Amino acid sequence: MQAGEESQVVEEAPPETTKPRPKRRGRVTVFDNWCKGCGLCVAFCPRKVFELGPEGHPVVAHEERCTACNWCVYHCPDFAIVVELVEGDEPARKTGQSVGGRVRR
Amino acid sequence: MQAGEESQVVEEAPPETTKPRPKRRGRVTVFDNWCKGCGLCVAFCPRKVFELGPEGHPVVAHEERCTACNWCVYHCPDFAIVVELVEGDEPARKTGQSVGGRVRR
Amino acid sequence: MKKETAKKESTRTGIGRYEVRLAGKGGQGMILAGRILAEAVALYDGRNAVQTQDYGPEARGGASKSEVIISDGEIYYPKVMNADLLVCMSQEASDRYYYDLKRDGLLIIDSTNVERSPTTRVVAVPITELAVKATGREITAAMVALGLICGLTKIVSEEALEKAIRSLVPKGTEELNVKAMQAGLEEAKRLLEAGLPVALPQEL
Amino acid sequence: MKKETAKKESTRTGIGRYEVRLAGKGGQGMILAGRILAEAVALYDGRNAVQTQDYGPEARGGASKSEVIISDGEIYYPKVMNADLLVCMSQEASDRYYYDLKRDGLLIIDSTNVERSPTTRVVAVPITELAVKATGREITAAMVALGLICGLTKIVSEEALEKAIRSLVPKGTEELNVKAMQAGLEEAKRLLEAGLPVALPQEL
Amino acid sequence: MATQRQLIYDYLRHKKKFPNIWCAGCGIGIVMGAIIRAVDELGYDKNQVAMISGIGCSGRMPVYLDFYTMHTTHGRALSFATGLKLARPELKIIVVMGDGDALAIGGNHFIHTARRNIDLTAIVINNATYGMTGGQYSPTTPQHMLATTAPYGNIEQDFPICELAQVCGAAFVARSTVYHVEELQGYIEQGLEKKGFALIEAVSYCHTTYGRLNRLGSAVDMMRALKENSVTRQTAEKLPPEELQGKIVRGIFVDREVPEYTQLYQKIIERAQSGGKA
Amino acid sequence: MATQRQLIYDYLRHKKKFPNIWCAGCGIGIVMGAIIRAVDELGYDKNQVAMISGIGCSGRMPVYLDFYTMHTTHGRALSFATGLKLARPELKIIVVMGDGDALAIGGNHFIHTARRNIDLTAIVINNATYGMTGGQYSPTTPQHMLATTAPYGNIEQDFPICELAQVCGAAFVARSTVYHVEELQGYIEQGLEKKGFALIEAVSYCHTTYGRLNRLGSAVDMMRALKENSVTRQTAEKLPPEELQGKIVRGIFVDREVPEYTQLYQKIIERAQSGGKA
Amino acid sequence: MRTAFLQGNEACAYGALAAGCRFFAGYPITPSTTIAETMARELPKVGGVFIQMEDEIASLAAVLGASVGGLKAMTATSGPGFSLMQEHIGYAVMAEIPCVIVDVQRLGPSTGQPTSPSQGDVMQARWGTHGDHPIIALSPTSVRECFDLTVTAFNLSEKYRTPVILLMDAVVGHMREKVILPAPEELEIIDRARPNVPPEWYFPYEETASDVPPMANFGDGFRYHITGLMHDRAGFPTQRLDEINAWLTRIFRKIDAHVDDIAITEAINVEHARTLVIAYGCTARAAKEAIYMCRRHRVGLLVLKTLWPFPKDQVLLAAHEAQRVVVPEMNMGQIALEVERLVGRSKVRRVRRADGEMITPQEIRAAIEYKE
Amino acid sequence: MRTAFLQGNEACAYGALAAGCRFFAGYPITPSTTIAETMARELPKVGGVFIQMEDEIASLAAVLGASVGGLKAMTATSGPGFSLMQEHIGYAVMAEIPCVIVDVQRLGPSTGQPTSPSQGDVMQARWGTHGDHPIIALSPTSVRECFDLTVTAFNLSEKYRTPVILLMDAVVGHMREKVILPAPEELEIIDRARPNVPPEWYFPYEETASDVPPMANFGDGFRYHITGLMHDRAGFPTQRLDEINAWLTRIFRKIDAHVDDIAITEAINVEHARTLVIAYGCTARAAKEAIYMCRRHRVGLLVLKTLWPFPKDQVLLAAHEAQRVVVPEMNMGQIALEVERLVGRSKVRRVRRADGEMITPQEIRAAIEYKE
Ligand SMILES: Cc1ncc(C[n+]2csc(CCOP(=O)(O)OP(=O)(O)O)c2C)c(N)n1
Ligand SMILES: Cc1ncc(C[n+]2csc(CCOP(=O)(O)OP(=O)(O)O)c2C)c(N)n1
Ligand code: SF4
Ligand code: SF4
Ligand code: SF4
Ligand code: SF4
Ligand code: SF4
Ligand code: SF4
Ligand SMILES: [Mg+2]
Ligand SMILES: [Mg+2]
Repeated sequence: MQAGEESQVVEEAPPETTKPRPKRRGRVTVFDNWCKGCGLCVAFCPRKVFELGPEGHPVVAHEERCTACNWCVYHCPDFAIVVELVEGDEPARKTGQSVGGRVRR
Repeated sequence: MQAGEESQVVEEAPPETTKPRPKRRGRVTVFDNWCKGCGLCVAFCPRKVFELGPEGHPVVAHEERCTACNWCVYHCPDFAIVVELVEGDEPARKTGQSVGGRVRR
Repeated sequence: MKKETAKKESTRTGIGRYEVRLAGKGGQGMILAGRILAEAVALYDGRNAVQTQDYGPEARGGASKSEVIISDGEIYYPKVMNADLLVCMSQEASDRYYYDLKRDGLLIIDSTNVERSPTTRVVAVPITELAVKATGREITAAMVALGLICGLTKIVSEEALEKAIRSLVPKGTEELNVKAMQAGLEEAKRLLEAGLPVALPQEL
Repeated sequence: MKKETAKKESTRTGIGRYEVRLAGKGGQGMILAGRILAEAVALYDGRNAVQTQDYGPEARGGASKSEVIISDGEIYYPKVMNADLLVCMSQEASDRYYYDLKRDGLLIIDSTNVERSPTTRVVAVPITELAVKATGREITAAMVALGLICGLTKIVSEEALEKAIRSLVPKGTEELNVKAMQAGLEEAKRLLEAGLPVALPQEL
Repeated sequence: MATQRQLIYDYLRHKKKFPNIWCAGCGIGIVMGAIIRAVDELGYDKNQVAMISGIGCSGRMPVYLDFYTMHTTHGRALSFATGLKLARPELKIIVVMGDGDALAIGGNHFIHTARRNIDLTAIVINNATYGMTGGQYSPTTPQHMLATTAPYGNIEQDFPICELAQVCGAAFVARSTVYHVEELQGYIEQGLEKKGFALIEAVSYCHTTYGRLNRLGSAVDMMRALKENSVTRQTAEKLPPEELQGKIVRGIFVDREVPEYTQLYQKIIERAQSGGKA
Repeated sequence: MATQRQLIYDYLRHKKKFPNIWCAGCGIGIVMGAIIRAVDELGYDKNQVAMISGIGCSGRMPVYLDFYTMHTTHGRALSFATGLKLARPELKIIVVMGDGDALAIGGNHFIHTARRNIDLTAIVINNATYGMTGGQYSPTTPQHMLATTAPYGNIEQDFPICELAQVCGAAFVARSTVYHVEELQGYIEQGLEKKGFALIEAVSYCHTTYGRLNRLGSAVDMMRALKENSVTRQTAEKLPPEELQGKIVRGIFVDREVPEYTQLYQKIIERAQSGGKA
Repeated sequence: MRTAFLQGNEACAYGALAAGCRFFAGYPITPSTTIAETMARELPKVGGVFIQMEDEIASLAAVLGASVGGLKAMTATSGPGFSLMQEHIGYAVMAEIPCVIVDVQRLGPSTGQPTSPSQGDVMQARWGTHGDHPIIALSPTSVRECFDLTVTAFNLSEKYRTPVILLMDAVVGHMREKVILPAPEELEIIDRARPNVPPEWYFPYEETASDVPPMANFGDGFRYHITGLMHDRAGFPTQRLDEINAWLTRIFRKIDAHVDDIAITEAINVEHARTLVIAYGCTARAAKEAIYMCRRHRVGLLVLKTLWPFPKDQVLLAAHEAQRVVVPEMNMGQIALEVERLVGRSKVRRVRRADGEMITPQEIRAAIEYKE
Repeated sequence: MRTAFLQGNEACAYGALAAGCRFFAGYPITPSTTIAETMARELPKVGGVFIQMEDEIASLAAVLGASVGGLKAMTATSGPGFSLMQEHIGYAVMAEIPCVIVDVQRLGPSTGQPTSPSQGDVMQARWGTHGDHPIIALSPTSVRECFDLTVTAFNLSEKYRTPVILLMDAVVGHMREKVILPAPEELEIIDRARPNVPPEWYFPYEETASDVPPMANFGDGFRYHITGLMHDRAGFPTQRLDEINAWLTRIFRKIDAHVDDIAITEAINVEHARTLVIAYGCTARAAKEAIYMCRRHRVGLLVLKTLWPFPKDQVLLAAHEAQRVVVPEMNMGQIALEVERLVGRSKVRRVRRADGEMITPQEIRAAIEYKE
């Protein structure tokens, strides 16, 4: 990238936070050391699960909304997202919780 | 060509010698030094003007039948045939008449 | 020692040779920064300058470095032999290039990105942080670094540097980048007032 | 002189070297003829033989020649230096290759195609005509030439030649080609009886 | 289907080679994901799969995958693959190429390999530019667009990749985009299962060179464009030509039975060995 | 129209280069005749015409013709011609190639030159084999036929030359045979007059290599086969597919207006010189 | 005169334009691409034509076609592309078509290290195409020389009707330097000799006093034949040995007899040098630095700007009194082979490096000062 | 043992089959075509594969692909095709893929004279591809040697994991000679070393005692990476100088340290020879004839069957007492350049001819007997 280039992460329409908690739910993990901060997951997650973190990396801000649709998993060019199906009604984890220091959620 | 190769000059159906003398008539010249004796003219001339000569080259045997259709001129791969339109009722030349020793008619 | 070098070199060209290396990761703008520095010196300060660069495979990615040799005489070898000035914008760059800094050369590191410094004789400045503060754009860190270099070493004049920046950054981003450079200049001023851990070149 | 050569060569290998060149136009079968001659000598007469060839541009057209070196010893140089036997099937070949025939070498020309002979010390045979007479096919002229060579020079045995012809001509044309060879052999007999203009090799 | 974690563990050379060299947001990595899921879905053994690539950003893919992998020369991946396939007909061979790789310097091998209908699965990652060398125009750059070597706009027509493969004789031809990655994965699966030459055009983008030069925005913007500017074949057939202008038509274009090359050659071997006509 | 005598005198390097090197009865000479008559018919000045060829029997044609003539390397004639055309847009350039030349080694230049739609008249003399090197199979050899390198029969599909040119973007595409030489001449004339890339496939034969190997008889026999096995597009459209099998379809396949390359480039020059966007 | 801060690649492109180049065909490849990009932008401004071809083979073909049409023409590439161009380099030699081929050398073999410099294609420039042929190859050491030697390359190419190879390297190609470019009127520009006879009398491959027959452009009324086959003076294929030998002799003589005109070298302190350094390209800059470092050792430097034909006389002269000849190269020793032939193997000390890094002045200095 | 009357090209094909070659990809070109034609007929009989590719570039690519799949593989071409193969020769060197490339030399440059023989590609075989690399090239003098050296070429290629070039010429290629072919059991056939470690431990480019790491075939369970980029011992791209230098050093060492094993020469009367003739290929036959012609002159002959790596020691040994070294070649002097480097320029007398005709024994004799 050259100096002055604009990094245009376009925001999608606001997430439908009012929807009921999804039946099929996902546990979302972002591997920060592979993630390059392209913003695809942030922009396209249909449930707006991610938010842009301070260093340009996505943060799993609303895991509770995740339907485990796998859009982010299939489209992350860097294999930096894992979404696991949540069994039963295990609660969603808190935003930004760190796993092992290198993984950001 | 290898020894034993068969040179298959296929004869066409017999020429229609009974047809009346054509209105449009050609004077046919074969340049022997360019002709390679492929037999295309002999085989395809619709009026069977040519006959195969003793050395494998075509001989203009029946110039009187020539309609100056130019088939032979356009198809001789060696530019060895010239057909000139005969004006009026100049008679056809005799078969095999030699012109300048290098041209066979 | 800078003086010494100058003397030694002056037997050849009458004027010294000053070697700068700017190192970082691909995308940090180090190559453009080198070009700006060199062009400022060569076209607007009237000195000679040669700029070279290295990057990763093909045109993108990986480590990237830019070198600028400045002299008033002819420049033969176009690469750094022993750097007078080394600017490192990444940990890798710092680890890798420190070894051929002159014993009394100047090392500037971007403390936003470099955690472990190879030496204590270093000017550690949170360059990227300053850039974000000044312009909101990480990518302008390279301009902050140029401002720092200008302010600390005086190997390039402020005016020349600004001209070069304006002529080389993408149209429409001139002000942004100049602002970043100025942030660097100011930080340099602050540092100089505070006193630096290594000697700076007194003349060129 | 053949003897002389043989003696000179014999200091090397004990046995002589006999050089044959068959020359004509592309399509006259000279290359196949050379191959037949060489293979007859090498595989069925138990001698050594090397056969080489030259033709026009790429694989077709133009002048074409085939050379066969026959010896009981090792054959080093695979090409004709001074031909012991030269067979010319075209005017061009005759004009071009006559010059490196040995002084007492044997020249056979196809008088059907060669009008001007480069010398009078020549065996002129209407080879193509004989071929057409014997088989109705011009292309068998090469076999007539082989028959002639066999009959006149004895450098190859009749049996070997026939075997080689049978194994190398296209399937289905064996008889035709052998017939042509025999026509050549007969013509040779006739000529030998009539007496030849040049000395023939007496031994090999 | 295996979980993503397992896929990463199973198919990626994850310990050594990551993060990958591609620019943030580049679609090439997305195609790579589709490939490993396709292979996994079909249950192939890794010891049965080879990946061959040419030179370009897309050509860098094999290094990351735990198959037999070969990064060849610019444009010639299909020819290397042809040799490997003939030596090892039992292998599933995936050939990954960029648009320049496959169709500029490699165009001849592309049309001939399709013509031979040899059992390879060729994936052309079409980003309409030479990404690796910095954004020159490629044989798929649309007319009028800018490139570093077309500073006044490109004046060349672009190749219709799928039609080309079809005319040459490929057995399977399909197109999808990195946005429609599941569809893409499906086509890759079908291509892998097809006995014969399968060509899958994976439409991607290069935001750092071509995108920047033409002011098409970030990876996110270009990804969105793929979503918005593409239609299925079915829809396309109903659209008037004006509306189809500039649209990416997705779908399967060819799926036919054509005798496959290595199988035909096997018959030659059988014939030769039983003393058949030589 | 000029008489044959005059044509020979005007267009052939008759004093030096004849008789030509082709085998007795080879169709290449017939195509050459069609070309000179086409040029003559259109009234072009010889100083306006260049002929470029590749390597092969057909590649030998330029030596006989009194134009600007260039016998280049195997497969690359179109690329040489592209350079010449850009340097000399005013020239009428005829590119003569064999099927191997144009479509085997030269296949890439073929598709790209068509894609660029640069104003050249390309004539592919298709004899379904490599004549010059002695009868190996070519990309247009039909399946199952014999060749010196296909002693057990050819197993490759053949290229549909005209369809290929069409898909790539040529402005004019037509096919005829050396039997239908007047038709062929007409297509060549149309090609020469077309502003853009014109491709004319001239179906010929090679009786001395391919013909002999496949027992197809003499030049006369193979010429007759062209007559008997070809149909016009019009007729073809009416025939059931089975009957079309193995038939040569003659006719014009494409004749369309596509912006031509040198003209488009001229606009770039004008734009650049008037200080347009670089 | 114009002061600028330019990349070597850009200077090469500007040099081409100054020399009258009006056609460029190429295919992108690191580290040569900026030459193409500069030409794409600049050529139309002067009415010239830029085209990006489908590969390097087609690129050089198009260049040759354009040259035959009368335009000065150039292509630029790097190792892999240069390998692909070899067949057409031979065609250009055979058909005597002027053109300039730039090879910005990167580390090989094969894909190697695309962004790393090298001098590994020196022997390839001489011998890369099949069959015997002479060739001219030049190698610049600075941005300014990228400009100058490109002009020279065009001049030699036009003067001798031959392809000329400009062997740059990724260092000089990507290096930026302050340069003062000469004004057009300061440059000597040579154009190919045109025939001054009527078309009927024209023989494109005639023996002439200069050994370089005039060249007519296609389109100018001289309808002649060009072929890659051995040909006679009219350009028609021949198999006659006398004609083949006449061509072969002339083609070598036109270069060999003019080595003095073609061979450009720069000699520094070579008189009475006990140690002679011979260097070229970017390595010459390290060598210059090195000889100044060890002045007192009677060290001379011969910089070769022309690599082929090899400047034999200049090397022999410079090495006259030398006990040792140091040849630093960014390859495993290529020009060193030529030097060894001339001065004897025992005298030559190679400094070689083929890992993509420049040779340093210190390494050369060590070789100069090394005691056997 | 089998007595046959064969063409050199056929013998080459039979040699390949005997060596275990099971894959041939090629593109026809005079005068090499009969090799392809023979392979097309014979390969399927032994379960091998013949394919005619769309050009020479694809041909060598397919050969390399097949070799990676575990088949011994070969291609054959002539000058123009050999020029086109240069990029992939470099790839084979870089990726260490065994293969045999036959170049039946014809008169060049360019299309030249397709049916005329030549020895014009000798230097091209050494230097034709870009970047520094070692190479092996062999050159047969007879039909029997076409067979034998093809077997050797495969053996060396497998043993050293390297492309081997067989430089034939149109004379030996098209010449027919009586040959007695060895029975299969008489032949020593070498196959590439296979890894004897589990796949997880396998490093395809590891440093080994022999400098030649074992090679696993694709398909055999060793999933490794091959690239034309500079790579580490695992085959992955690297930019580390230590790894690049390790590779570079090994790749040269594996050839250079085994010149004794690779260099094949035949010495005739070389002890105490005052005049030494050095020849190869078909010219060696003329040379043999010539030295027997002038026996009394203390003339020796060294026939080079291996051209690259150059048999330096053998040449130095044979030339030890020689006052004059005569080097006849069907080119303008290529191997003569190497000889000059070794024995000094003044001693070498070239006999050169590049018009498509063989050099005659008389011409060589004249050079032997020439009084300066
Ligand atoms: C013979 C050769 N020519 C040129 C190059 C330079 N080169 C490397 S990648 C590339 C083009 C890449 O474009 P594409 O194939 O579309 O792949 P992308 O990078 O867009 O994925 C080029 C021209 C090369 N490596 N080799
Ligand atoms: C690079 C290169 N490869 C191969 C050849 C050999 N060659 C000459 S002509 C030819 C093929 C000729 O076939 P085609 O183009 O169909 O022309 P035809 O002779 O049939 O008219 C070949 C392979 C060559 N001259 N150059
Ligand atoms: S898509 Fe992947 S790489 Fe991009 S921001 Fe999200 S996690 Fe990071
Ligand atoms: S799986 Fe779907 S809903 Fe969940 S985070 Fe990913 S894209 Fe959003
Ligand atoms: S067509 Fe022409 S070449 Fe053939 S036989 Fe008739 S005149 Fe002769
Ligand atoms: S012009 Fe027609 S009728 Fe007359 S000879 Fe020729 S083919 Fe026969
Ligand atoms: S340059 Fe383009 S294609 Fe290459 S990695 Fe970056 S975005 Fe992807
Ligand atoms: S070989 Fe075939 S194509 Fe060539 S001239 Fe003869 S008949 Fe024509
Ligand atoms: Mg691309
Ligand atoms: Mg053909």
